[in-house]
Amino acid sequence: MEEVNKEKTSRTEAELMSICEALIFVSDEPVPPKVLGDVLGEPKQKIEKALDDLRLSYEARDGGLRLREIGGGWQIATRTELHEEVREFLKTRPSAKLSLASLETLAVIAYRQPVTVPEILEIRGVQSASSIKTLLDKRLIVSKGRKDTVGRPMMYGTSKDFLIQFGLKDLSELPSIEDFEDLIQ
Amino acid sequence: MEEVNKEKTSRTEAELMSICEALIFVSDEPVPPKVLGDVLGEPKQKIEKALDDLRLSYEARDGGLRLREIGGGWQIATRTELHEEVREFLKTRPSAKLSLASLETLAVIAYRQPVTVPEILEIRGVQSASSIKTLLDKRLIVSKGRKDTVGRPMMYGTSKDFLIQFGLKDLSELPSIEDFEDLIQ
Amino acid sequence: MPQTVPNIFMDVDSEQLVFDFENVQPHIERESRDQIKLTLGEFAGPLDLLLYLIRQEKANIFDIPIAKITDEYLRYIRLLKSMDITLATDFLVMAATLIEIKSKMLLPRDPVFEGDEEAEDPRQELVDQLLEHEKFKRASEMLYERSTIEQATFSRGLIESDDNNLEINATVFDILKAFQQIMERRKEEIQMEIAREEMSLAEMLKNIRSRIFTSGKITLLEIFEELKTKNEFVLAFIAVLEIVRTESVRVIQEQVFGEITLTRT
Repeated sequence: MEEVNKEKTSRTEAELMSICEALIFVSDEPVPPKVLGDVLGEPKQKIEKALDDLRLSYEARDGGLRLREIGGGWQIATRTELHEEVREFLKTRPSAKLSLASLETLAVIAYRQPVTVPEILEIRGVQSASSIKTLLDKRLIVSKGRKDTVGRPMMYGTSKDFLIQFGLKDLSELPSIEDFEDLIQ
Repeated sequence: MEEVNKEKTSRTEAELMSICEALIFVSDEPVPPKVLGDVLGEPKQKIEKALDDLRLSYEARDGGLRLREIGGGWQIATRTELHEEVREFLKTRPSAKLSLASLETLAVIAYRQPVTVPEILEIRGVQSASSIKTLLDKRLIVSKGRKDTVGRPMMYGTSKDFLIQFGLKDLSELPSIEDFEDLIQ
Repeated sequence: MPQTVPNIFMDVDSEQLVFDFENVQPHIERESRDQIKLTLGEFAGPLDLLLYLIRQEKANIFDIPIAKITDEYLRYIRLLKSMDITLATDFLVMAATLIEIKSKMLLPRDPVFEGDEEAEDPRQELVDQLLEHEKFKRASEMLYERSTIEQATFSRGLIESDDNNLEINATVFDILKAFQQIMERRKEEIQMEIAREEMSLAEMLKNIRSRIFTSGKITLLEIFEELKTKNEFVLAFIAVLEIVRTESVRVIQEQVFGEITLTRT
């Protein structure tokens, strides 16, 4: 361990700045200097100096990002001035993404259509009201009239948008359970 | 709307570079220039120029990060030289590699897409069902509809994740399969 | 000098044995005339094995000594079988193909085609297949290298903005899988319900024992008639054996294939 540390302390300040930048970038949370020091086998002062210089270089560059100390750790974040564009961008982004609950609900509707809310509940074993709302909002499903049973519940089926989003010519192109079993064997 | 666009096109190139950097940073997948152009209401050429200059500035800075074009979009990533430290920090091992069989199947799909299971069998001379399942699970391939022949078999092609995981800008970056012919004695 | 032992590890996701084949060649050592030692034997398929054997013989791929290669191939198959390795049917199909080509080569030429210079070589189709396969093998090596390089690159960790976006990307297969998972979940639930209703061995023992001791005797048929599931049959059978073994109950069969009666003594 001693030896490894010795070997690694031959890093230049510029190298250390680069490494710290990369580690902060890949981390999910703000990175405390101590963690960096431990991983890299470098003394605390050297790490702190590198971080401070890195912060200054971010400021001098005046780009879209900044390096900041927060909650005892260091983090790369966007500059506050750009928050409008960032928010706008995140809003428009992945419109075709679905939560797992919505995906399951969509699966039941796709394979069992036309299907009512109580029937979906029975198959999934969970209430699906909010998923159904999401799917209606995203226009992936449409109502298909009411079922002639007690309470005349609404029936749902997939829409044309569903076909388009999932690249299907028609519903017959949905992979069948058998297709999948062929693969599992 | 008109007004907003007009207002926004008064951005300087430096401002545009900053905004693009921030948006690419917050996105969880590579961002196509078109998306940036649409969100910002800027012409494609201006965006592309800004991205290219941004890439150059990353290179000139020679820090821990780089900007690169991959899978049809732009992404900020760590420099490959730092992979040891990053891995140590994240305590990850290189992720499991694909089996030889899966790699071969993937190669056939990449070069012959869209391609069906029987066609893959013919080239590989071996059943590939479990490899195809692995590749689907890893999201490296996606189904591309059914082929209009007997049995309407499912066709497969590579996904965007494939491009990203193999560091390709787009499919045209794959070396031509005929190039490999010369290597055979 | 290529290394002969690859780094083998388990791919947790696919539960497949994976090996790092960089610089590694499948390797068979010939120990004596009739013995071959397999040093490393994962061939991705029969074509790989064939290519390997052709190289081993230093044969020209465009002029394969088919008799010799077929013998080698069959020998390898036998070896694998003797090691209790289950062979994919593809290997056996290839064996059949080789034998067929070999026998075609032995046949005298069809007189109708005599003089026809262009008469099809029985090996041609196989050669084409081998060449095509070889190209894709090279391509997969290229992909392997690319992914290795790519694994040295990391993208940023999750940031706050991602929390507002806990969504997953979906394809038709995700839908299918989601559906399948729901169905499996249901199957499990249904099975659990049935299991709960089913009798335990203790209950079965108690039940049969009390019937014998209250009525003095009972036929096996009477016991089995009331049972619904295979599981209950098994339990009843074990219970009867247990009762006969541990208590004063006799089993009487008056004639061959006749009724069996349990009697309290």
